Amino acid sequence: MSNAVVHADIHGQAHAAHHPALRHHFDTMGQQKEAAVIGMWVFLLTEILFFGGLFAAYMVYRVWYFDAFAEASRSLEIFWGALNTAVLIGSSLTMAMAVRGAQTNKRTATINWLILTMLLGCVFLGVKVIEYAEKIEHHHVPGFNYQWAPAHEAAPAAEGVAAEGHRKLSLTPEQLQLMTQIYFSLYFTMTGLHALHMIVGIGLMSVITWMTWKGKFDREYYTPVEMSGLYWHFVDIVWIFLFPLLYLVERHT
Amino acid sequence: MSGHVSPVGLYVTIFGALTVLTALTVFAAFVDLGQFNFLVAMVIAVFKASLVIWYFMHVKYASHLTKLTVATGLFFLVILLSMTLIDYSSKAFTPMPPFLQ
Amino acid sequence: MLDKLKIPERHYLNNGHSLASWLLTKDHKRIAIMYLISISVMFFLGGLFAIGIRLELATPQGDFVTADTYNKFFTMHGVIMVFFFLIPSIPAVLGNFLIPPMIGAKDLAFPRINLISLYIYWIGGVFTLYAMIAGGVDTGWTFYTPYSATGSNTNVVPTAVGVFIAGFSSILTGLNFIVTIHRMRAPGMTWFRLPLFVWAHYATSLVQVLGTPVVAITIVMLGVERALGFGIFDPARGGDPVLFQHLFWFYSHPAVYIMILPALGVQSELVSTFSRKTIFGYSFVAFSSLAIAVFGFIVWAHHMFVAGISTYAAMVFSFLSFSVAIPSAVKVFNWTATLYKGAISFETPMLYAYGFLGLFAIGGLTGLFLATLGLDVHVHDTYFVVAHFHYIMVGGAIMGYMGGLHFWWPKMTGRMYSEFFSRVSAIMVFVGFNVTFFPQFVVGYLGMPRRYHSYPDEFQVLNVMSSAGATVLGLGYALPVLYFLWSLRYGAVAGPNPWRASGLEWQMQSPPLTENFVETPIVDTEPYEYEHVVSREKHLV
Amino acid sequence: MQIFGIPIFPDQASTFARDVDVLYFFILAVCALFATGVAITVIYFGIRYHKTHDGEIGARIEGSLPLELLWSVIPTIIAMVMFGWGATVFYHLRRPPDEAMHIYAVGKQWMWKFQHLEGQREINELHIPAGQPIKVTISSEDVLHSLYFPAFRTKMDAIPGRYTELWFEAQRPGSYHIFCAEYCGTNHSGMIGTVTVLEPAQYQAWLQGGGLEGTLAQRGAKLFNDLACSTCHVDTGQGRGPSLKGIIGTTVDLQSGDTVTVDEAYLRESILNSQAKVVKGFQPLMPTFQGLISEENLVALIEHVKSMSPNASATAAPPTPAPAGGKK
Repeated sequence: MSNAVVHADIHGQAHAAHHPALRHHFDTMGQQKEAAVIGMWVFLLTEILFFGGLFAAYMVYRVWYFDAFAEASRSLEIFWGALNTAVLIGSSLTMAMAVRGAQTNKRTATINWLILTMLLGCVFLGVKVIEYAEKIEHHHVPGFNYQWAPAHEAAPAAEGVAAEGHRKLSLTPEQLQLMTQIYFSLYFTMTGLHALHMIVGIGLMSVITWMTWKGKFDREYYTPVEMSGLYWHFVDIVWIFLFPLLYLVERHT
Repeated sequence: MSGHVSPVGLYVTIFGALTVLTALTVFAAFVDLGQFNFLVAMVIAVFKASLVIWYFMHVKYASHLTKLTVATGLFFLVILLSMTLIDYSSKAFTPMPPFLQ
Repeated sequence: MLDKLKIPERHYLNNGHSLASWLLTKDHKRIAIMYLISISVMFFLGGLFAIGIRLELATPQGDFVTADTYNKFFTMHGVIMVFFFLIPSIPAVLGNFLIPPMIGAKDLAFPRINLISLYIYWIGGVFTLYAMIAGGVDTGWTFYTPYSATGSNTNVVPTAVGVFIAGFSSILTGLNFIVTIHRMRAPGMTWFRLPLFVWAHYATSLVQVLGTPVVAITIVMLGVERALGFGIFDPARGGDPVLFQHLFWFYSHPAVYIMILPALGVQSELVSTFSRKTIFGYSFVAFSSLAIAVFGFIVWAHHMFVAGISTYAAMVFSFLSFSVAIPSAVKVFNWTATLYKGAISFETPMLYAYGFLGLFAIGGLTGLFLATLGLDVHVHDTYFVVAHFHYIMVGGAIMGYMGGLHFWWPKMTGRMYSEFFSRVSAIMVFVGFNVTFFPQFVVGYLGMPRRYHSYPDEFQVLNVMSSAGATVLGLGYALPVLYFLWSLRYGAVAGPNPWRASGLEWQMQSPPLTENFVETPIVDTEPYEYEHVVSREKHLV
Repeated sequence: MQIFGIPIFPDQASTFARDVDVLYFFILAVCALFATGVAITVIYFGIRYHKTHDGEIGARIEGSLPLELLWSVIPTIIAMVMFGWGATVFYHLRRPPDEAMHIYAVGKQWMWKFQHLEGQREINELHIPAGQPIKVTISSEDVLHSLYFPAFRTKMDAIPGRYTELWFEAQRPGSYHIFCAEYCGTNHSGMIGTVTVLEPAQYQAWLQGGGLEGTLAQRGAKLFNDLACSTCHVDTGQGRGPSLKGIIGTTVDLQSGDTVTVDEAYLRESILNSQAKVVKGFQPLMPTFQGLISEENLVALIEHVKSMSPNASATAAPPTPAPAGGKK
């Protein structure tokens, strides 16, 4: 067992340059950070499949009830959707800058970028509140006396005459009432879950901002900032897919 | 060993690209491409997502294992979506919605 | 040599006695012990429901309990056994305890997340126990809509929340194992020097991480539908109940591989150790674990052949389902080949290994009947299916768990249990199990459907045989509790390597130190080398 | 088949029951071969290579590629044989012959309602003629059920919101079980019944005896007049609605430009939701009967319209694989 002895002293030297954040069961900071990154990505795998289940349900019902999905999707405000996408991409940028600040040991820059990211997150949630309020007002929330009457459209004139600008819908009001209810069930589940993830993200980041302010991070150890960055970028990617799927089902007629 | 520090310019260009692509998605939605509308929207979304993953999430500079983890997740998502379609695309009829009851 | 051994003064069990030292521990071994206690409680609770079911089925008329109570019995039996015993059993107890020492690490990659996983398991358990006390749930462990969404008025949402939360405990354990196995192996511990136990847990963790989220979102959709009145799966509002089945089985079939793969890992260890021979075809057995994990994800619709999926989809999934049978067959053949020219001894773990080999073979082979389309139409949702998955779950997963527990008990507690009583209980379990579940194959092919509170008279004799076997099985499982507890105080001192096994975990003291090894070992030998074990032995004692 | 009075094998009462059983015995034989082979080998090795002295170590055998390939390729081939055979039996099981006699089955929480074309309605009871292929179209009114005839070796789930179907041809007269095989709540185990297979002659006698208000189509005709359908759907075609004479199976073009083949599903949709697919050249004046017509009357009306067509047995909604109906 001679090599056991040899190993001891190599190990001994490694102990000397000991970063306070190095946990006892890791050998080097690099190993610890690499483990954290892979652990975070494995967690993001579970999130990908978590939202994946919803996308599978959305895909199936979109194939079945395409017309109703198109009709219901038209009732969403494109402006809010596009604005939200831009806001979220902006917050991804500020988050990336915050991680960069942590990497380069600029504490105040990191804090400012983090606060900016959280602000943009709140803007996003505010826009969602506006959209939800508009839906509640139009009774488009399934389960709470869901009424499908596309408010902003003139009621289709005579039964048989195609309202101009709309492909003649082969669906009757009863059918629409049922099928669009599926759309809005999925809409609220997906955007609700996404908003919940945003709230968790903002909470996470406020803790990270406090820790940065307390000076817990430096060039060697900024893993929590990077982890919340990965999480935030993931939440942005989910919205990148949600926006076209929910808002732009069929806008061109 | 701090991770790869990307230049600020890179981040801003990526941000610009993402904004342009968002505008492109919205614009493409108003163009009647029939069946391809969905495809175009998804291609743009996938491209935007890969930009975010590659540059913002530093996977470009990460270890092979991280890249493999990302790939595994997407592979199993594709399995979930495509194999559910095996059943739904080969069903002879869409279900009769309940009002037909 | 055994008698002059004594329990080492300092080890992980006496490293702090306060409640906080246990409840806030970051030591993977203590977390494993707490998991062991928790899942044993859940196992016996699930077992009580099983006894209730077997008593009810002893008579054709439903005269032991009312139909509703019986439905709640089999639902709680299913939910508790699947989500709170089988899925966490080997990974959370044996995996948590043994993977770090097996790869030469001090602890898992994320000890705090490991503790959180335990707390999440407890919270999930509390929700499910609340649902049980508040009147139970009667939808079956599969929660099929529309019955679970609109038909049932029992506590579906609390149970669903309990299962949803317990799912995250499984995800966190899987996540921890993947990162640990990738990044925390000792120097010299290459992938092909890893024990097959670690390979099996790596494959299990992949399935845990990739499958569990889909059942989590399915339960969220069910909860949203039931609580908020959304109509995602509600056929009356255009939803599709078959979609729920698709999303549910996308996880729940890989979940059965979460349950069996760790047991396959334990089996490889036991067969190799007790035939004193390196495993036959190491890389084939290792890769067959990965193959099972990956193929497990593309076969789920064989649970839905008669559920209204298209004929084309049924053919595709039936074809793919056979692909999963091949790796399992390869494993069984490799274990058999390992015994060739070995020095086989029949201590208790080897008895469990032999039992496992027989029962898992039958369980796996009957899976072929169910994957064959022509037969599945007849036997789907009958007792044939019940017998099949009990052969895999009880004959496989629980036999593997018991075998592993008996094999590593000396390492976990430093004490040996009574060899005689453990052999008696192993044989009782094997005999009781076969008498319980083999008649169910026959009554299944006769056409007796599952989840029946009362049944036509001609099935009675076979059901009485099954109920009789269940009592023997129940006793067989009660016995280990006695001699394991007895061994804690009166058991012979085990010493570091009572079985002369070859794993790294046998090179540390038992019970081990909190940091496992004095200093990180260097691995320079192939995995199952028994020549070196005897030489190393002299150095340690 | 029984041993000491214990039934151990179900009766073979339908044509393909024998095919399913032959397949069952084939797989049983293969599995028994493998299981006993492994068991004998394992027990023999256990005895032959039992440990003689403490510290004895087994031979150093790493593995052998040819052996591994052997027991990977052979099980794969056997598995493919099983798959192929099973798939052919399944394909046969799921393709009802065209001349099958049609029966409607509706699963409702804890009872099976069967509806013969001749008008008989039975609950948890089913009388069928032997030697005649029978197609049962199944639906459910509340939760999932599964119509299961163990003696005929066939089963199909009843899904609310959709038609599924199964078929069999009963051979041996006698009474056999009907079970519900998909858990459906409290009295799931009470949702059982007996199917009685009668000789064709006995069946006709049973029909006569049991026929209440004549055949389904006759009842449909009476409804056709009571609900004033005949005022618009005049056979001569001059009425405000299209003539329904001989319309089954033909394709009509719709107001919206699409065309649709007139089958049960279209008839059903047009009765319950008349504005959905209005035929070209007609005003959508027909009121919707959604909620006004019970399930049985709806089926009777459809049968009446079908009886007005020359080829009596119209094609129901074909469940065989064809591209999905919904546009994407």
